[in-house]
Amino acid sequence: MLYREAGQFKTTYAEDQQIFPIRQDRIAMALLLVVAFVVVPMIANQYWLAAILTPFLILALAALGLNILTGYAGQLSLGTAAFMAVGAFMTYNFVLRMPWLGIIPSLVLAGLCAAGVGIAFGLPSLRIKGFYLAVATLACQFFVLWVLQRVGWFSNHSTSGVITAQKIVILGYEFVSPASKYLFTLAVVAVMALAAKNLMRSQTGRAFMAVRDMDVAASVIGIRMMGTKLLAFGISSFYCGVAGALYAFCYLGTVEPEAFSLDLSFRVLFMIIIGGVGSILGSFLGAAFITLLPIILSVLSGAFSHVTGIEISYAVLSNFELIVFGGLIIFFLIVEPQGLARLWQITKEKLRLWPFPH
Amino acid sequence: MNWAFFFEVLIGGLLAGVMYSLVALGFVLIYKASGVFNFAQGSMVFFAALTFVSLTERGMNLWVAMAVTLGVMVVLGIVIERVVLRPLVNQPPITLFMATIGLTFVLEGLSQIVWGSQPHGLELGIPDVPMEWLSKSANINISQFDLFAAGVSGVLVAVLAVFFQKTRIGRALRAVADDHQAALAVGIPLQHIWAIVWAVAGFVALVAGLMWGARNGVQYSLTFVALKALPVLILGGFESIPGAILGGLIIGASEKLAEVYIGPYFGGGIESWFAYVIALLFLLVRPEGLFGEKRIDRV
Amino acid sequence: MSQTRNVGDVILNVENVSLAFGGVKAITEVSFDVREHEIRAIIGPNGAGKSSMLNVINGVYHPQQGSITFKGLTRSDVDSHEAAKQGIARTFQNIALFKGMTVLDNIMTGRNLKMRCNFLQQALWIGPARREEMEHRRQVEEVIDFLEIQHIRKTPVGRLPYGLQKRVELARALAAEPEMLLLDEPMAGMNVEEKQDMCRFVLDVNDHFGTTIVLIEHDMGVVMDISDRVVVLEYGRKIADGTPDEVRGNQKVIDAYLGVAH
Amino acid sequence: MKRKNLAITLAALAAFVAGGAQAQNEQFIPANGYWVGPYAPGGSGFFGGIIDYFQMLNTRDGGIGGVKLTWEKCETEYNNARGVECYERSKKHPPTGASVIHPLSTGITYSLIEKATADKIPVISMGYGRTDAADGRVFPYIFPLITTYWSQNTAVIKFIGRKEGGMDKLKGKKIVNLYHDSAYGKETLPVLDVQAKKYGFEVTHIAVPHPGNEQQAQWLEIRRIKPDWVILRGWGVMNPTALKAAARAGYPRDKMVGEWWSGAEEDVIPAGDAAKGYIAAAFNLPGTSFPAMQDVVKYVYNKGKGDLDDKTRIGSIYHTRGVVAGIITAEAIRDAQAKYGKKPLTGEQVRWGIEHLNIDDKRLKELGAVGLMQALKVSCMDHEGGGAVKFLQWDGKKWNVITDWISSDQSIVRPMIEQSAAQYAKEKGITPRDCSKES
Repeated sequence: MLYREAGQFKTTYAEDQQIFPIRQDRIAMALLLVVAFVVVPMIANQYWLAAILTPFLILALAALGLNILTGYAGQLSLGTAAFMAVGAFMTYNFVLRMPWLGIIPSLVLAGLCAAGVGIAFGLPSLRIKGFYLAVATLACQFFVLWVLQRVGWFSNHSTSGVITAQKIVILGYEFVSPASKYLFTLAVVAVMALAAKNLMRSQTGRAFMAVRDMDVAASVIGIRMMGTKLLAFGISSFYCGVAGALYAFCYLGTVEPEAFSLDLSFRVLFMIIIGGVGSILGSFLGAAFITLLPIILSVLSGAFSHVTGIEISYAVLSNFELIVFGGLIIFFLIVEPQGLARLWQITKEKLRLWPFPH
Repeated sequence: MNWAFFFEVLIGGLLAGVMYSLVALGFVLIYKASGVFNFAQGSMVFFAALTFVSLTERGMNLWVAMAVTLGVMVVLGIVIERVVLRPLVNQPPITLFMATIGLTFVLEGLSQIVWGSQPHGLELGIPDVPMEWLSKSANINISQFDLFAAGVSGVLVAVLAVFFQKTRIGRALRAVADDHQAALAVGIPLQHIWAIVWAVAGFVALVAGLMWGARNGVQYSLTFVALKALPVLILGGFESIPGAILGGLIIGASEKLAEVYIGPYFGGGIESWFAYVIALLFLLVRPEGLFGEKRIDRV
Repeated sequence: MSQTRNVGDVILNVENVSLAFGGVKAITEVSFDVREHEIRAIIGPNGAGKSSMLNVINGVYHPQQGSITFKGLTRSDVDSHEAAKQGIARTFQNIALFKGMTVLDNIMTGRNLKMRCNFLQQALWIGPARREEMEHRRQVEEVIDFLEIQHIRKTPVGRLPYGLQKRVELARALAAEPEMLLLDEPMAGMNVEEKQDMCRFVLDVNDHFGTTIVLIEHDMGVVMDISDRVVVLEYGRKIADGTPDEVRGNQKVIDAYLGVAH
Repeated sequence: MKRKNLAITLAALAAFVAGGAQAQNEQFIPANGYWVGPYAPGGSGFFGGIIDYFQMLNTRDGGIGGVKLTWEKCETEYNNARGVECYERSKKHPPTGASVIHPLSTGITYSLIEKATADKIPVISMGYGRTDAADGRVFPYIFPLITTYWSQNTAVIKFIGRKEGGMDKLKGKKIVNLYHDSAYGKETLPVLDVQAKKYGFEVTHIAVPHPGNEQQAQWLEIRRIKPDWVILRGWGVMNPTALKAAARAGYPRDKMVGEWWSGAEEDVIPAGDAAKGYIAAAFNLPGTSFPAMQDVVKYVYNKGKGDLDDKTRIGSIYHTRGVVAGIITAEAIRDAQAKYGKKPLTGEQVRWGIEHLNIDDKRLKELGAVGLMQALKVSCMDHEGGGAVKFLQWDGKKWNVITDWISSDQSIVRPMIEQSAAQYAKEKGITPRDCSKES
């Protein structure tokens, strides 16, 4: 009964076109932000901040980037990690070579570099579709990592090609503690998620979806195929690039190019499929599912053998976690093929009508 | 230019390409019949090879082990159809793709729980050493095993061709590939077809697993051979068996020639992406792949 | 129906167009013209090349031969979004709506050419982008009112019945404020009532906005009722061209089409 | 139903986050390793060794100085992100947190360098990780113990020189460095170039892209070069594939020298006969004849408690490597107890213990580890301590030792380490410690 929009009348288009047209949603969102920005840093311990929440947010940002490309514009890509790598290595280089620039401009510039790479590798999308395109983006994945490894400049000629992220400093304040890094990540992610939401509900987003749903019709109403697809690649790669930079600067600290392997590309893809293709919320839900589930499983299995006292070989246990993880993926797909975000939406719709189902 | 060496690279590349084709075939079969891009093909190769080698190590006769493994793969195909695919029928391709990724985790976990994670050697009785007379007469090194693998692939393709052309099930499979609705209309239960196709793909996985396993040993890394098949797939087309073979040959040969003749100028290791770039460039010219049919968008 | 509208000069001239797919000829040396504000029908049996003709006019297909002159601008090869820019909008035989989007969003896409803000402004949702969005929303609402689809505004188009989808598609085309509207079988698969509604909308559009309309339709009654002039195609060739009455009397047409089809 | 599951999950998480109430007289050492995936044989073998040794100490001696050793496994999947998660999860474990970490992955080691230094938890990267961390002035908490990649590499060249009949005979020889195209693989490129210049041999670096299951092109190139020796710097499936490919290219296996991550049973068994004659470096020897290993069998496996599922792996290279890691860890704790008292120690205290490790031949004998490992002396300046390797040859069934301990050439390695560490210090704004002031 609490979740009702009855009595909320929209008198202007502006009101109707808000991000959250329903008041309860607005309140919930505001609460969520307060919790994320204020409560969490106060109560969460280091483990949660540094090992769970920060990587969750970063991967959610990467998933958001991929979702813009795959979910909204319909272009399947397996090069996410490569774009992330470009972001990470270029941020490192901007901070290293132009220290006067400051971290935020460095992030933006690195994101733009990633966008450039994304646009270059997006060119084939004009002729190739579907899984063919996905496999073609693998060329990007492998080529970019190869270049980062081969060209010493990117890693400042470190012998092994490994870079160590510099400290994040803004106006003299050093982001060193897990809480501060978490807050920095959260701020970046929140701003970029908002921007993505705005973008996806305006003309650009509609053009993306039009290209995704029916490219001929989109072209007939005047949407440029090339411009739209490349813009999608550019924006998506920008998001991934920034996510990659955060991955290096706020999470791992020291990274080698292999940290951005194909494996990571796949993980980000899992996130959007599980979370919901073409949904901003889905990117976050999916990231939570894919990053948290293995950890929860491993904690649970640890607790299980602790509580029951049954001694199972750890190798068996680890493999069993894999099976459960894979099984849950299949289970959720069967329950709701369109992802967790859709599941959430259905729940909300039911809630709206409750207790009168029709 | 040293022509003997050139030919050695070329022939070696072509034969390596055959090994890629073997893996690609499994993908093609399933994609053709059910439109599913089966990410789990690599784990199926691993699972099949590991089951086979573990059985032989426990003293089972080679042929019996092969039959038992085949049986296991058939059961696996049926179970996959029943548990994973049937509930997801008519879902978009990306959902099915994701489901096969889930399947990958299950298969990898399962095979290692059952058989452990230790690597195994696998001897099929064909020596993997250069043929002496050829080395001596022409200074070209060609491994007997590679020729054997090429022969096996040839036989496999022939068997598949006969299966598709001459048997009732095979014709049904082709009908499904062409048009799901049409197939239903002829009265062939789609579920059976899918189960059969997955079982056949399991058989192909077993063959690929034996070849690759004999070459590099049977261990988890067998799952990575799938990566080698992907450029072959884009080049040859996801739906074409001849495409998978020819694509494999082209990728194998060009990749080796590039690594040997161009690689050194770039610090080597270009093999990791070269095949993909070839496939990509090719697609730009012919988006439908080698044997794919040109589609006209009708509106 | 009144036929006294103010028909103007030639706005579209199709000259000697031929189109083939591989070896199959879809259109062979077809020429005709369309005048401003008129309703022009293209008819013919299945496979006569009608849809292909529309696809040539708005640049989806590129003819091997011949030229298209629209508003004095001659072109033999044009991209469909260029055609859209010049003021040509259309609907499709098999509905080509954006399935994943709501009715409102579908229609809003129709206005994409009128929008000026870049994606950065949109991402920030700052003044101009927001104002622009509201302004276009207002205009889209007018189209929605015009076509009487207010109640389904927020519904994803995939959930709508066929007839309504057709209407939404028309709305999307209208949102672009086109000078010429190409309608590919707008009434196919509709019941009598829906057809009547659609007829009314087509005539209203023509009347209200002065939009030139090129229409493919199988229902001869409708065609004869609402169109000013009719082109008849058979096997990709033009076999007749004239007012409904002229065409109706043409022996070739009777042989080829009317006699067979009915 | 769902809610109930959720409740259970939350309860487990809460219990885990808060940390269970456990006996306090324990020394906690996390076992963050890998038991699944392509590198599972290495992870399960190594951690099996460490855990077996700890278990043995607990059973035989009641722990160290009366303090029981405890551990908890965490699956890293050899993946940096999971490794960091495991690290963060384990670092606050009661009673004194993670007292020392063995990441068993170069990538994870890199990711932990700054975090562990900030958290004051020592990282032992025994035979892997960041080579220049051997300069303890810049990396106080990182210990690439026993031998680094660079040290090993100089020993390999020494071995080749010895085989050729003297270092001067290396002049004009051709050596191919076949390496895994990753941070790990690339680590030895500079040190090989320096030696090539010094000894006058010709070195060609050939990269094998990950995962390395297809090496035809590389071996064709090797066939063209016709090198006198091939150094194999592989990992995982790349090793057996290289051996097989060598056989196919007709290259003699006894001219191939592998590094220690290319020299376990798991690397040669899959290659079958192709591996016969292959030589590999080792800083720990396989076998169960050493008294320390005998104790592991006697007090652990014979009581049905061993960590390895597959008992045939007892005494394999990875297993004894883990036992060596266990010995070093235990000795460091023992040393630290001598200074700080017989109680659970913090990471900071254990760090002191590691930095003052001095396992001489006498101590090796007491430990029952003579021949299993080399003598080791760590200092503030030198976080490596040993530097020597032995060479093993595979006869198709087992590894046979074919050399004595061959020491590294520190005159080459040390300056490079110091230079590289100094660059890192400069980049990160670290002021190196003054070792004369350390105690």
